[in-house]
Amino acid sequence: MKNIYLPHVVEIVDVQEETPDVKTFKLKFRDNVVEESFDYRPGQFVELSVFGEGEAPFCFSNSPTRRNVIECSVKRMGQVTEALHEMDTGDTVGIRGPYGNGFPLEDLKGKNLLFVAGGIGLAPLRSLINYCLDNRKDYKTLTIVNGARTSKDLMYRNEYPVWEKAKDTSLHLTVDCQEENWTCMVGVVPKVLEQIKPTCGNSVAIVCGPPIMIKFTMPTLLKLGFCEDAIITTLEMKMKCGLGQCGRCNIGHLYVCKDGPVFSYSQLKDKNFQF
Amino acid sequence: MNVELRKKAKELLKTKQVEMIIGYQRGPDGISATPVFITREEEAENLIWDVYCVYNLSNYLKDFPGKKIGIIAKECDVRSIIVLLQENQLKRDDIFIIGVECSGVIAEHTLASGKESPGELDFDEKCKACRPSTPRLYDYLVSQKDQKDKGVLPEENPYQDIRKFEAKSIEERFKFWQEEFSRCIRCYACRQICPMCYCPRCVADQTMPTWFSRAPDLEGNLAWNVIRAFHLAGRCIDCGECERACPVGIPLREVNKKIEKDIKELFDYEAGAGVDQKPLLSCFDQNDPEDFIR
Amino acid sequence: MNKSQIPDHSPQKNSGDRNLKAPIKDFEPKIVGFLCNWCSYAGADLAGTSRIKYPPNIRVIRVPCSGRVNPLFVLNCLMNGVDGVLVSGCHIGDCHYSEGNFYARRRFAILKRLLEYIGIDPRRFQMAWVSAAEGERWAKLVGELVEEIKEAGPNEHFGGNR
Amino acid sequence: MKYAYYPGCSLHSTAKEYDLSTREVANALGIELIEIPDWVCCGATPAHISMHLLSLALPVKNLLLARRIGSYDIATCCAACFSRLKIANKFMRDNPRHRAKVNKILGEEYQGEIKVRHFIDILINDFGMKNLAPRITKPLEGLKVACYYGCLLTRPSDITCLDDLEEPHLMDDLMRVIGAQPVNWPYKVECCGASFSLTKTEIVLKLSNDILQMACDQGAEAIVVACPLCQSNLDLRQPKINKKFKANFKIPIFYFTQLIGLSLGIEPKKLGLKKHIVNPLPLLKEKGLLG
Amino acid sequence: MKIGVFTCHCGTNIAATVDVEKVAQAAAEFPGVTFSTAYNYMCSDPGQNIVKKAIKEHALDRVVIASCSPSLHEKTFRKCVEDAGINPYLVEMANIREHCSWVHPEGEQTTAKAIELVRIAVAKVSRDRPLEMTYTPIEKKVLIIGGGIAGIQSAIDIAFANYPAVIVEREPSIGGRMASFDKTFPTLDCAACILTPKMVTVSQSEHVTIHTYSEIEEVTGYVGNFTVKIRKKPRSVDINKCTGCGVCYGKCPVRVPSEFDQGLGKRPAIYIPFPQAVPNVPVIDRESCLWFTEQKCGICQKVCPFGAIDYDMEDEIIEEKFGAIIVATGFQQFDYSVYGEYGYGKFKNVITGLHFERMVNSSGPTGGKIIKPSDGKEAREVVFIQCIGSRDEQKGVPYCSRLCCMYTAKHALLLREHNPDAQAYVFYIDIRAAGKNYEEFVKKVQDEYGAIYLRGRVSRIFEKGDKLIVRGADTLSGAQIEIEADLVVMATGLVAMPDAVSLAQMLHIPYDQNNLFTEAHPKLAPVETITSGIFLTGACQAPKDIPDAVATASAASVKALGLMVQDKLAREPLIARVIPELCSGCRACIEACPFSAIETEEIEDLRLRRKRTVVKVIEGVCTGCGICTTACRMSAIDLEGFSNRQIMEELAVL
Amino acid sequence: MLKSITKEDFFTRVGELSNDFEIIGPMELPLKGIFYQSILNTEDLYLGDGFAIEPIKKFFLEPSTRLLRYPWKNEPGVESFSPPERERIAIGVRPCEAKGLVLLDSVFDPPASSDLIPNSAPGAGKKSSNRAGSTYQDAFYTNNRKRTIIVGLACGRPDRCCFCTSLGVSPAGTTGMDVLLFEIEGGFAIEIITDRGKGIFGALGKELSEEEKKLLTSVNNKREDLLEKKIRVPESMDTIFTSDYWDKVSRSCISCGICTYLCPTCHCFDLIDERRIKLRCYDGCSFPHFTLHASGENPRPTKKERYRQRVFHKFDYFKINFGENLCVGCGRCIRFCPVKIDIGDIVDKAPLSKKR
Repeated sequence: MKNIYLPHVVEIVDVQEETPDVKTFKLKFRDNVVEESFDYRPGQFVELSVFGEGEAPFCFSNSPTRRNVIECSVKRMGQVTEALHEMDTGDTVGIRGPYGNGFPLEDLKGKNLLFVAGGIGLAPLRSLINYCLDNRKDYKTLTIVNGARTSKDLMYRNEYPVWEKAKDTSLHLTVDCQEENWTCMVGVVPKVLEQIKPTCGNSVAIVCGPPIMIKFTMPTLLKLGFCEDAIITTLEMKMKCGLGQCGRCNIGHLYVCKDGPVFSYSQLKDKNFQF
Repeated sequence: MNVELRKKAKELLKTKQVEMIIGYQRGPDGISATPVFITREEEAENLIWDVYCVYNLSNYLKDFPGKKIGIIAKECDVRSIIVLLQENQLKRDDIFIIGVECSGVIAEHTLASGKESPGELDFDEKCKACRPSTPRLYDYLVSQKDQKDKGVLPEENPYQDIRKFEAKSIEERFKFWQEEFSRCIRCYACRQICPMCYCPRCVADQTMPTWFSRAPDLEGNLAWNVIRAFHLAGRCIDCGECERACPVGIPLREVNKKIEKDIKELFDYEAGAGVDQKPLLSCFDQNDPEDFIR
Repeated sequence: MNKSQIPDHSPQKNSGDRNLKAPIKDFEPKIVGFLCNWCSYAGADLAGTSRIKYPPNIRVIRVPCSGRVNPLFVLNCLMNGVDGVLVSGCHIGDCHYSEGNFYARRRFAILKRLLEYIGIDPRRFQMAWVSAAEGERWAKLVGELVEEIKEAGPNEHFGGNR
Repeated sequence: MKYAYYPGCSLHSTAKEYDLSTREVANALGIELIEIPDWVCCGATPAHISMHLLSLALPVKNLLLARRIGSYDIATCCAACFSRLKIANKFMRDNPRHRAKVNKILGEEYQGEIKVRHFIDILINDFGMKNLAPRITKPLEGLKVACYYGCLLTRPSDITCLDDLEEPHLMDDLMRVIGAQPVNWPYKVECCGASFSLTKTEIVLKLSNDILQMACDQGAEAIVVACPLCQSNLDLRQPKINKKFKANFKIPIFYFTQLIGLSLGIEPKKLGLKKHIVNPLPLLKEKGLLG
Repeated sequence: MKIGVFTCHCGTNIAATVDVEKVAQAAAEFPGVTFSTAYNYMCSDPGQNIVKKAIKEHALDRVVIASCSPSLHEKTFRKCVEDAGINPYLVEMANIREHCSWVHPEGEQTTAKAIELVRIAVAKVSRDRPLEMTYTPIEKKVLIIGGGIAGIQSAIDIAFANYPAVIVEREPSIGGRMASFDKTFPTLDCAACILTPKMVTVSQSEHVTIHTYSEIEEVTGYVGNFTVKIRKKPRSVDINKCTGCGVCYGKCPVRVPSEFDQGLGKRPAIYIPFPQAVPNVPVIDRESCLWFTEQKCGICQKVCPFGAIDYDMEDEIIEEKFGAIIVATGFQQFDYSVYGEYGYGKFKNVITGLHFERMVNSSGPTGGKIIKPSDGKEAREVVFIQCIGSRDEQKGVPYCSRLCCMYTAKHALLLREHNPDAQAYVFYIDIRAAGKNYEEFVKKVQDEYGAIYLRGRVSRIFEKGDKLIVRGADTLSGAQIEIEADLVVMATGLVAMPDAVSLAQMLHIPYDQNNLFTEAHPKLAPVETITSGIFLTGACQAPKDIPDAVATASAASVKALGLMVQDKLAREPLIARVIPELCSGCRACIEACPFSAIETEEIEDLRLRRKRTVVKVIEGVCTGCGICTTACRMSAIDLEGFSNRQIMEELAVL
Repeated sequence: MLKSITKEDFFTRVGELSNDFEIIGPMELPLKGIFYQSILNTEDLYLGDGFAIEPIKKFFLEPSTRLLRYPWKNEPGVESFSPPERERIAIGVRPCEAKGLVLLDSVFDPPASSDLIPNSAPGAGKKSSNRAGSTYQDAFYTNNRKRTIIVGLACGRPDRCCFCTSLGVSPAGTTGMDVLLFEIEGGFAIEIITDRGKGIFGALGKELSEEEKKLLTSVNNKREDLLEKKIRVPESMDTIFTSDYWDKVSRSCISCGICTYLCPTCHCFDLIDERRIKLRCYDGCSFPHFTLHASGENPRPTKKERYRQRVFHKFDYFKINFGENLCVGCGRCIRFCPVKIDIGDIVDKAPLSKKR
């Protein structure tokens, strides 16, 4: 019988410093048989294990369409992330997954998509954005709102030009407070949303970021006319097993690691979830 | 006894001197007592005080930081409040201590044996060695006129059984503790019930670094029980709650009493002696014994 | 991908099955020494510069002061199969930080008696004062320590599931 | 104040007067001396030169005999016996190998627990100088004496631990108490030649001559000793010294017990004063101490 | 993580018993190690270049040097990796020389131990954190404890560099031992003539303040920021008013033995120790002054023309901040009364070197005549005995005091000068005359001044009449010698001051079993101590003659000036660090910290959403001892450089 | 069909079986209580009235299981520990614990074929009803279940904390057992349930005599009402999720791990990395750090949320996901709670009538 906790060994092929405390790791499978059979959807996550330190869940930050490597963006936070930040190319880590339900791609087809990202929240959304760009015809307009505390904390800066030039895709960057030579918008994401006033007809908002941001963005979106089912978010919870067995990541009877991490706002409201 | 207690509780709540009173109430089985948290006057009716009130309620004070709390406290509870004050975990004017004269409480495991009347039940171990029955610090004292005097005479030499155990050989001692500690399931009830264990994150839960194995094997259990006793050196006031709470019946008081005996002999230090007493391991004496140092 | 399945030791038994590290006869004890940087470590250096030979069983961990040695370190060593632990600092009154060894003395007086009470051989945890000028005494101390711990035998109670 | 008395060979032979005066003084002061029944020789110098084990077994034999009559402290007068017994005790206490060997030979277990005391130590520390002073009936006024301690009494100091090894003063104190006038002289612990007296007598003559000369120079009229060998070297050899060094010493050599006896009013005959080579009586008569 | 391991042969010091190549290969296998090599002398420049090149080539971010003790080269290698661009605190040293190759026999076990020591160092380096230096301001003032020649020379050098210096001297005047000397070897120039000008320059220099008749009460703080309490004992004479006219000590009825003259001469109760005293202000000795003992007399106050006498002066405590401290407390003579064979110190005509110095000194109590203290007659036969207390494990000190042979030769010369028909006998074991012109000087004393040198020990001295019989041996001729001497001079050795230990504990500097202060390194740092900022000069560190004392004084001044010229001092960042989430605010650490470097602070706890008191470390004051880390039950306070994770990682690979 | 056997024959049979099976059963440690142990000699087996402190769960979901061994930082290859193969017989298991194991099966050993698409269609909106079992089979737990034959023992004397009947478990229930023993005077009555049970005890004992059978059935009927404690478990407790009832009941809870570790159905665990070995150890939702994020956020910061989570997981969430309550009414959490919190009372007296 297969030991479901056994990770596949992957090698770090490239480390990119996005912001002072976030690094993006490109991981390549040692064994290409596993690589072939390993497919995932944007919004899913893996349990990345640093040998001898521990395991932590990280979402995919690149689109499955761009096959060759797996990318995960890691913010330096605790024991595992600190150990990861110490690593560089050539080191090996373990990867277990993919877990979680990922974004409901079929439901999103034929809709306008509003991506609302805060800080590290851009990682899972980038995977979805690039996926949409690769299947551009399936989706209507794309609006990307990406906020961060300071300009240094904006991630994937090299992707911004690509996103802006893409077909009817608009990118709005914002930082919390004004900085010198900062041209784009200033202000917290919910305020920025009110200024942009994205169209809510036939559109779905995908929100991802720290709990504080989601807590204030939800009412704004509702005010802008988005219905409860049309707002999706991915939850950042403490997930150890990823299999829905260790019992810690539940909201109500749903397990974030198995039934999530992507939930609609209606589901969360139903479960009295407070951010 | 209870009447005076309830009257005082009502008065305190009415005059808003305290926002809540922590006390005892009759338990669901009609005999044993369980903790109760009263915020309204009428609830004060079910406050009781008798030989079944075993718990050390000061453990709950850390859940209400900054609030004005009344607490019903017998001598051992008061000693733990003193240590908490000594370690800046409580502010004296936040706590209103309703001291109760205590003539010993029932050992809880005897309750399960079906005997009912207090007469037959024997007193808890900790009461045998406890000398004064009136608390050493209180704001209001509920005296104990009608209760018969304590049947329990304080032992003449309190650490008798510790010395008997020390006399055993090293193998015997290790075999005894190996059996006891291998039964530990690391449920940490001994830590959670102890008023002295208020650390935001106990060394047992820390992972940066992992101090000792968190799996319930012999190494982890022994390290846990030794460091728990060590971190109580000079702080444990022998309220006996840890031994009472342990589901697998490990004699935890033995370990604490051993340290209590040593620090009494070596440094003449007693836990909870006074609010301005310096912590044992944060001070030293020029001629501390050093016979064991080469 | 994963290597041959190695047999599992189910947890109930795992604290029981100890593989004795070496037959008692030629048992080479492993001793950990926490040496205070200013006196004992310098004393050990002096033993080096004066080429005084002593058995190689001791592993030295440098700490700024004997007051820095946390009982958790000692417990960690004993629980992971180390046969002997030594904490060595400056003589009373000589401490570079003036009070470090006072605290260490009081702390380890309690720990030593507690470990003995639990049934751990007192020879396995020892304390000493070695000053920067006592190279020879350090070498003699290590020699005696190794003999005593050879007598005490390997620490086979713990460290089985390494 | 009971002691197991160990006289030693010389006190039964050449130094009889030392034994007599000691007994007299003892019972005059109420100190009970029970002679150890069939005691053996302590081995003195010959034993410890020839065989170490012998030099231990002999004194331990005496200690065992003393233990049999009740473990009182042992009182001894001769410096050689005193130091041999003390050294034996030290070995039996500190040296397990020797202890085992000696115990095997003697067939009895002995750990060196019996205390060995010199008579001076008993007089001063047990009896006490303040009790002795009132007992003095005839103080030896005007008698200038040089107290000669010899080598074995104070050395090796960590074993005998009787007095300061360079500047001993116990006998001087005793003399002062009994009224005599101890002279301050530098040869208190100078060697008199000891057992060379038999093998190389001229060494003894030279050394003893220096001692006598120094005593005269410092104005001493007599020399007080506490060791039979010193007494014989200074007293017996005096005529030969006079002849060899053309001196005419006529310095009586007393045992401190004899002078104490005199001061307690015991008549000279009982103190063996007649047995000396240099007759002490003229000096005493001159000083009016014989009356 | 890319760790580089560099193993050192250290010539044959390590390579002799440890298979260095095997260690280097084994190190390559350790986790995280990407580069491992060995070289003959890691600490040499080529060795350090290898490290720098490897760092660049292999993009190493942490380095382990397996060589000697960190106390020797930790700073060197920190500097080396800093130049190569890595944070200096990502370096660890494995001591495979002093703790392994030098102390274990050649063989498999020694190499295995070396490998294990390297594995421990690699484990520790994997948990190192990059740290930045912390900077603290420096107080631009130097404290000099002791006003002897060493102290004076230090003060002069520091004043010369225009930095303020403060001399604290226990005696009423500076000048120390040298002030009591007559001539100095080997040049025989008069001690007072070469000392007094220096004392005057020091007293007149505006950079130097002198506190005489005062002692150090308490020293706290650390290099650059020492706070020192100085207790000025009451002089009972107001320094500003007194002009040094001398009327008072002329009229004082009291005569007590003068300490300065070693008890040979007498002095009044209000006195100046010697004529050229600086400050030239008398002091009242309160034990012998009638005013204080019996509330009588008070003449000096009446006669003083300037009203400078003030009986009710009290102890005065001055607190000053200093950047560096120079210890120049000097020596004292060995107390020869422990020797019974020399009369336990009771013979009047047996004196010590300093007594003789006072006697032969023309301004001394005997006006230069060498007399027998017992009867004052001229001494003709004088015996000098060497090595009194020195080179004697039983009752004295094990070391040789270096300069007794020289001052005895000088005394023998002066004896013959003052009294042509006097004869000097010198009992010696070995003549130690290693300085410049020293041997020639001794040769001259033997040839021209007829001193008889007898190689042998004196077994006994005793009085005979008014003569002293000195009985000794002459091992060269094999004869036993007895000399009837008028005077015996003991060449007593130099030992530490009686209160040296309490001063060392106050300054937290180590001292050896002879209570002499221990230098940081006998060869490489003879004037420094391991406590940075405290320097040693003069005989308090080891017996020294005047040339050495002056040399070490200048060396210590240079070291102190090295601190003064910097405006801020980089301090090791190895200090404590608090993790607020773990802290319960119980303040056990504050009680335990010897330097009170921890204080409380209010923080907003986001998890419990309320204000909470936790603790904070005051960076400048923390010395990095780590006592707080074990006083804290929650391990909420950790020590950089020796953190819990580092040590636990070391224990994990044991 | 029921067979009876004398105590001696039963023990000799167990002796024979112990050669090729590992025997697990309750053992009484004087003064300490009864513990399931690996029995070496059969006399230690205690088949009396009392029941073990720790449930038999600890032999299936071990307090600490070694999952895999890591290479040290850079060495290649991760080795998985292989679960032990030795066959075992668990004797003296109480019906409540056996039912507990069945409940755990649905978590750790879900039937492979169930339609377990992740329940995620956001648009669904309505409460998802399909079984949201996990698609992952735990190798260690499943192996333990496969290699162990369960020999149950009917409850003779339940104490005042037991309330298994309110949860559909009978003191003589057979769910999850291979053989069930009834204590009759002089020996046991054996009821073979599965062929595995038949394999070991099939050829044993003689037919039950008539009046023994009558006596046994009468005793069995009375077993049910031996239990004094009866509680009513509400269908769904969703309505009182936000009421401050939970604050009141959880106030005296000290957040220790007794109720979770001793519960035959609680299965929350933690994955711990210690020195190159990944361990699965027990964890409890009552501990504050159970849901603490690395960022310091904690979705269940106080005792109220944590105790509510424990109750809801047992009586609400598990029912939604697996259709049954995750509680077998064994009463251990009531018996051993240091502050006497009674989950039975709490669920029974939950103020459901309040409108949401």
